[in-house]
Amino acid sequence: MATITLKPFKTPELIIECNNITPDAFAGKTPAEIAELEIFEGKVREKLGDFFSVTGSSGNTAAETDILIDGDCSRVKYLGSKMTVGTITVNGNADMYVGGWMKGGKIHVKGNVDSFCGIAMEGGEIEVDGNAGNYVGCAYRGDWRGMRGGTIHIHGSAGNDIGTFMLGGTIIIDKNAFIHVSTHAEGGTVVIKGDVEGRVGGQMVKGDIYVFGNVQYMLPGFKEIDRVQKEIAGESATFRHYIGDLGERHPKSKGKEIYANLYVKASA
Amino acid sequence: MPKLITGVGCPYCGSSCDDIECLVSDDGKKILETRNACVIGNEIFHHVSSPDRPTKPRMRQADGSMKEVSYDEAVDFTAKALIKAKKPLIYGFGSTNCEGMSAVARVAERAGAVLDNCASICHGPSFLAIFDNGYPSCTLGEVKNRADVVVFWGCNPMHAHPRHTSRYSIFPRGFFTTKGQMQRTIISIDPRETDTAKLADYHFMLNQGHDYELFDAFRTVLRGHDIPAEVAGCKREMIIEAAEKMRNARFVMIFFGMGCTHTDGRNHNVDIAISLTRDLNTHTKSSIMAMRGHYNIAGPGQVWSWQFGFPYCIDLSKGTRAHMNPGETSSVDLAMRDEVDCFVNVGTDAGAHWPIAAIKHVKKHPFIAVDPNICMASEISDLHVPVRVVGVEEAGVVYRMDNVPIQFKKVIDGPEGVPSDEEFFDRVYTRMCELTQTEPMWIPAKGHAKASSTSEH
Amino acid sequence: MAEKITLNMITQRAIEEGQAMEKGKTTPEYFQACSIVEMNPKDMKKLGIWRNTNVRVTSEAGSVIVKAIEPTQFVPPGLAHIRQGVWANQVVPPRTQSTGVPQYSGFPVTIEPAINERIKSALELVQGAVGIWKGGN
Amino acid sequence: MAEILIKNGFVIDPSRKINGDVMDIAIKDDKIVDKVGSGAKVIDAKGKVVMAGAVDVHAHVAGPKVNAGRLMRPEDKLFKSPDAQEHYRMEMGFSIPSTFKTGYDYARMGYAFVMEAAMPPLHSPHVHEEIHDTPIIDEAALPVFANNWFVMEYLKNNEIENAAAYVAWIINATKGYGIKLVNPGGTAAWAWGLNCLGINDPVPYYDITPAEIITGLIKTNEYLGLPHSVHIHQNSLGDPGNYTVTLDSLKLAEGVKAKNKFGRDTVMHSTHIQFHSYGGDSWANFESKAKEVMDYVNSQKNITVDLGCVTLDETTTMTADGPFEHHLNNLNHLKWANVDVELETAAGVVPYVYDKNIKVCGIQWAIGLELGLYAKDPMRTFITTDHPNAGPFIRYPRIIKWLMSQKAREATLASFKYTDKVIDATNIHGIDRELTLYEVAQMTRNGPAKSLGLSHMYGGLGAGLDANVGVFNLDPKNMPSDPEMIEKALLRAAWFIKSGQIVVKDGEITNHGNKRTVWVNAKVKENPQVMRDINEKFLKNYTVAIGNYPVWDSLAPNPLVIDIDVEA
Repeated sequence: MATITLKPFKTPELIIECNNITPDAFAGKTPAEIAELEIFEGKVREKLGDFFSVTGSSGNTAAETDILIDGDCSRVKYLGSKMTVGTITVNGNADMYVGGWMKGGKIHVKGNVDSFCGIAMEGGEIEVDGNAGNYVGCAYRGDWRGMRGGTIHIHGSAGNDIGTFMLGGTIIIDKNAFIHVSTHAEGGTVVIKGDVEGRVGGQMVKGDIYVFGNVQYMLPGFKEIDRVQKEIAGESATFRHYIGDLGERHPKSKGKEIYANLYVKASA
Repeated sequence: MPKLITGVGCPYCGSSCDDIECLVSDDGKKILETRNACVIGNEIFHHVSSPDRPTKPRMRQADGSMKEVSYDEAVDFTAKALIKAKKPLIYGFGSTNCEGMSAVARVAERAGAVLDNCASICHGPSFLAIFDNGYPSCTLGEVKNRADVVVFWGCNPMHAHPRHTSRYSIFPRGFFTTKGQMQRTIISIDPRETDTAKLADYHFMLNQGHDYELFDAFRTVLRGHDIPAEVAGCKREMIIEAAEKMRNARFVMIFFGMGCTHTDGRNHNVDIAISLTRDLNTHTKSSIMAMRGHYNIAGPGQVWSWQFGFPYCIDLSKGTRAHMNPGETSSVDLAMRDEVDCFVNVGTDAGAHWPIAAIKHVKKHPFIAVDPNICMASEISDLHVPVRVVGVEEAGVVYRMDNVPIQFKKVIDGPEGVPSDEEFFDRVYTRMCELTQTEPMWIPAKGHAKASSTSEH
Repeated sequence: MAEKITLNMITQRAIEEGQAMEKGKTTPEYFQACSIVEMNPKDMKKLGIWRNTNVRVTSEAGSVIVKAIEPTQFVPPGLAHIRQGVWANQVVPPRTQSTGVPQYSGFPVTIEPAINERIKSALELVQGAVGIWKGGN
Repeated sequence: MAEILIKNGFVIDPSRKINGDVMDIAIKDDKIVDKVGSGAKVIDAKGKVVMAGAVDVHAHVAGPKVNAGRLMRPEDKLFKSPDAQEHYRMEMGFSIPSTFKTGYDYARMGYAFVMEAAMPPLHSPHVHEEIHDTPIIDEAALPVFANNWFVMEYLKNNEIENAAAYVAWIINATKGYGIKLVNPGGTAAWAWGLNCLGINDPVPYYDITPAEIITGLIKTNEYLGLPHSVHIHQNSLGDPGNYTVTLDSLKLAEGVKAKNKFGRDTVMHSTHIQFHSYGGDSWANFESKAKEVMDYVNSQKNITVDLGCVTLDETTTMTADGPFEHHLNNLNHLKWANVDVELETAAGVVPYVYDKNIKVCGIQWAIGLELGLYAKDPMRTFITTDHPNAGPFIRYPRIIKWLMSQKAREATLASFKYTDKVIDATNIHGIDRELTLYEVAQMTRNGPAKSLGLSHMYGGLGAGLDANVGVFNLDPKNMPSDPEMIEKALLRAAWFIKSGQIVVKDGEITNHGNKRTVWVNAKVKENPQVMRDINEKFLKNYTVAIGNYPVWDSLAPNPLVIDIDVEA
């Protein structure tokens, strides 16, 4: 394995779009070549090297390439988007689209991420030590094919629209979430360890949601059917088991309708 | 002899009434009388003749005062600002015609700008919902001729669209609705008892911000499931009764407004309303429609969709491909994130209608207002460019709230020397080409024979 | 009686606002139509004010002085309404839930009596906010 | 403008029965001429095929439902749009491209004329705004009539003269081209959530049947002597077993003679016939009835058809057949847009993925090609995809590849998940016919131009015709063994000259051309009753003023008007 280290030394006037910060784009390139990679600040084409110092070495293949960004990327979009393999570690915050359309590999952001983290993700792993903005693991606007695979783990809280149109994969939020969890989902698993304000599982066809804290406003389309013991995200607990969204269409399997499941941890 | 012009379009709300009659002075320069318009429309037709109306561009000077400049100087300033900025934002379009929107789109593509319209702070979430769930809708004539259950969800046409209820939705007698209001059941869903709610047979005074839950309840009931005794502050029995009314109707029409798009959940409130409409179509006929605010605010959604594939929030900065993702490429988000460095406000008053916090951000950079009138944006701008008033002094195509195109005629001549939005931005485009030494691209060919009052009578 | 009261704020259109806006945003009509907050008489009573009292409305985003009036269209207790426009937008939070649309409706505000404070004009508020207001206080 | 000489190409021009002869084509200004002077710009077409600009008889490229599709599908743009050519407008979208991309891509394939297949009259200014913004290609639009209140009322009473006066008024007001029928009566029924699946189903409320509407509009069309025949999308589109409805509708044209001065000898154009040639009675036993349908079409000289071939792409379906889109939406559960248009028509839009791992999609693909291969008269069978319904128009070269190469067909068939089941339900596997370039030119140029009554301007290379000439990197004497080369050559013309201007060179746009809007100006004798009816409906039932309804001239700034004068 080889590590390329990027150190931000200049804050952009606007926000820079760096589709090229991926092991796929860096593999087999020298630091000097990497510094030449194109980025955008608005309509202005600039180079990665205009904002980051590039040191270390990349692997021959993306799988052998680790990227360390040693500093703040609050004004850097598209970190690790579309990456297929390798790793990216950010010692700081990152802006929008972290791991968007990601197919494999691992991204670890030690600060916070802004919205659209893991949008339309297909595989791989995203770990965020801080908080996430809105639309974690969502679909692109209009697409009915949202997150299909992989894992997103947010150690802090997240905003609204978690797992919208989700089809597969897992999203874990260690703290709280705001509104709209797994809206329109047809698969996948979302785990909220803290509280959610409401709109959990609206228009949901299939898939699973676990809430360890409180759901302040339950949707009328979810009905409690039983209590179950489940182990999820490393914790075992008794959950109140709801099915829904009863207002939404549901596919049938062997003559029986399949519903989405919402598990809310039963208070002791 | 003063001349009566009929079939005039009203440049105010999304009802885009085109039955206004204007009595115009001999010289064709002043509107003496207006008939059929609501109080707001009436005000527009009369305001154009106001002596206070600016007729010259004004540029802010070093001492903070505004000084009149020529249109050539205004064109030059705008062209240079757009070229210099890394990511200009061109926003507005609440009150211009499609010809103007098209002209600005060409400028924006040339400038690598973000092109956005005031749906961004209004019915933008409706677009997001349409992206995700579609839009089973109809033209307003279908409502007039067929609808027997009409739902007003988070909208108050008695105030925002004053003639909507009389022309289209509650009172008119249509082909299959010969008894007018007597034949229609009106349902209002609003946390206030608005003047529209007062006209309703059912008023759901829901807890503000809980529309989504109430929609979910309607859907759940329609699928034959039970719901809690109270949802969003509304009683189960009333929900079931209204759901039955909808199920048994011949034609259910759902109108929705800012009550859905301005509150928590935004697009999802509209999205689930669309799902409810889809559900109702398995039982009967049902349509849904956004109560668009301005007479041609559906226009940019149409023009830019055929030009770029997106109705709003269009980031053209890459020059090769357009990108859209509201939340990122939407005006207020761009402003709050300091992601744009030049602001051109066309035919909408961001100064009055944006949260003041967002205005403070865009005001850090060059700020240009193109608007016929003195408004908040013009009074904080670095350059204010007055233009002709569409629908009164300038003809053009506009799209009504149901996306029906209406050809608005011109009623009187505009003030001398004042260009239309289209003319101004075509000059900006030409100037940008001169400054960058590139060939102007004039497609498509321009038509010059727009209908005006003179050809009508 | 409370010193301040927390209400849920919404901002919406009104025909008075529409008509006045078309007349001009610097006109007395616009000032009269929009520099107001509509609240339920029960909430006024809680706050110990009469109708037509100036109040300070404060949100996470800012603060503005407006005149409290009885609702022209019924507003239930707990809810407050400022008509769309310059005064409302002094307090509307710019957060958009990543949709582009600010939180125009459904945000908490505190309302407190401000009997001796002056309601600023539209121009003063907007030009003042961006540091170019040249008039007096 | 100037003179151009296209030298030494293999010319294929069925209008003059020229099949691959090495010839020069001379152009002066915007017309083809016999010869030009020595100063003419010379284009060396040696070793390349030269054909007239192509004519698309049926595509959805402009108007409210096309734009509803664009608007509601941002995902049709993301990662699917090419980079703009420098100094040209952006080209956004795959299945429903922007107007700029539409014009550019048609030109790159050597198309000179495209018919927008369904214009709701109330939305005609919108259609013309989009046509206006579509560069290079000439376009016309067909207003829809078969669910219109006036039409149903007049035809119910068998008042052909009144129907004709009304149709003429609408064609003039909308700057339209002819008479389009979409799901006759069925779309009117949809206004109440219903449909008409057979041609004898009564239309709710209107006391008329689809058969009566079809027959009446054929009569109306020939009464007016319009350049094009009626253009029909039949009832029961997309349903298993619908081929009987198709045959029933086609039979309504039997014995009817064309009456017009445009050289058209057909009275019915049956569009996207692939969607109407289905057997079986469910998706489980769904099968091809292409042979049955085409046998009938072959035997009836007064009918033309276009194929509507499935291209196996993710696309966007859109049609004035409102109830069909609702039905489709109940099958795939994706987003659904609908627009019911007061007094006139409706439309629906639903995204659709033609997945080659799904049996039904494979069968649909086979049916479209079988129809083309069973066609005995290429002058009456035209290549389309019902863009974007069965696939985007940029797949025309791929359809041609499949029609010209059994090898290409078999390769695609073999790539299916359910190859055997598709073979069982179709005849494609046994068909060894391979179309020639001459036949392709008939199906894409000469034939459609004749059906549209436009062969005096388009579809051929004779002197006096419009100077629309495509040059492609194909040698008809020595066709490539790799069928992919056919698709490649036809997707990007080596040269395309439109109205005498070079608009494409080496597959790239070089000029914005001189796009025209083609419309018919039908003069009929004054009909006070019809005018009274129109005025009354505008007062009582429409929501727009009659004075604001006719499309302004400024929206079609470069018109090509075809005048017809109906003698009373």
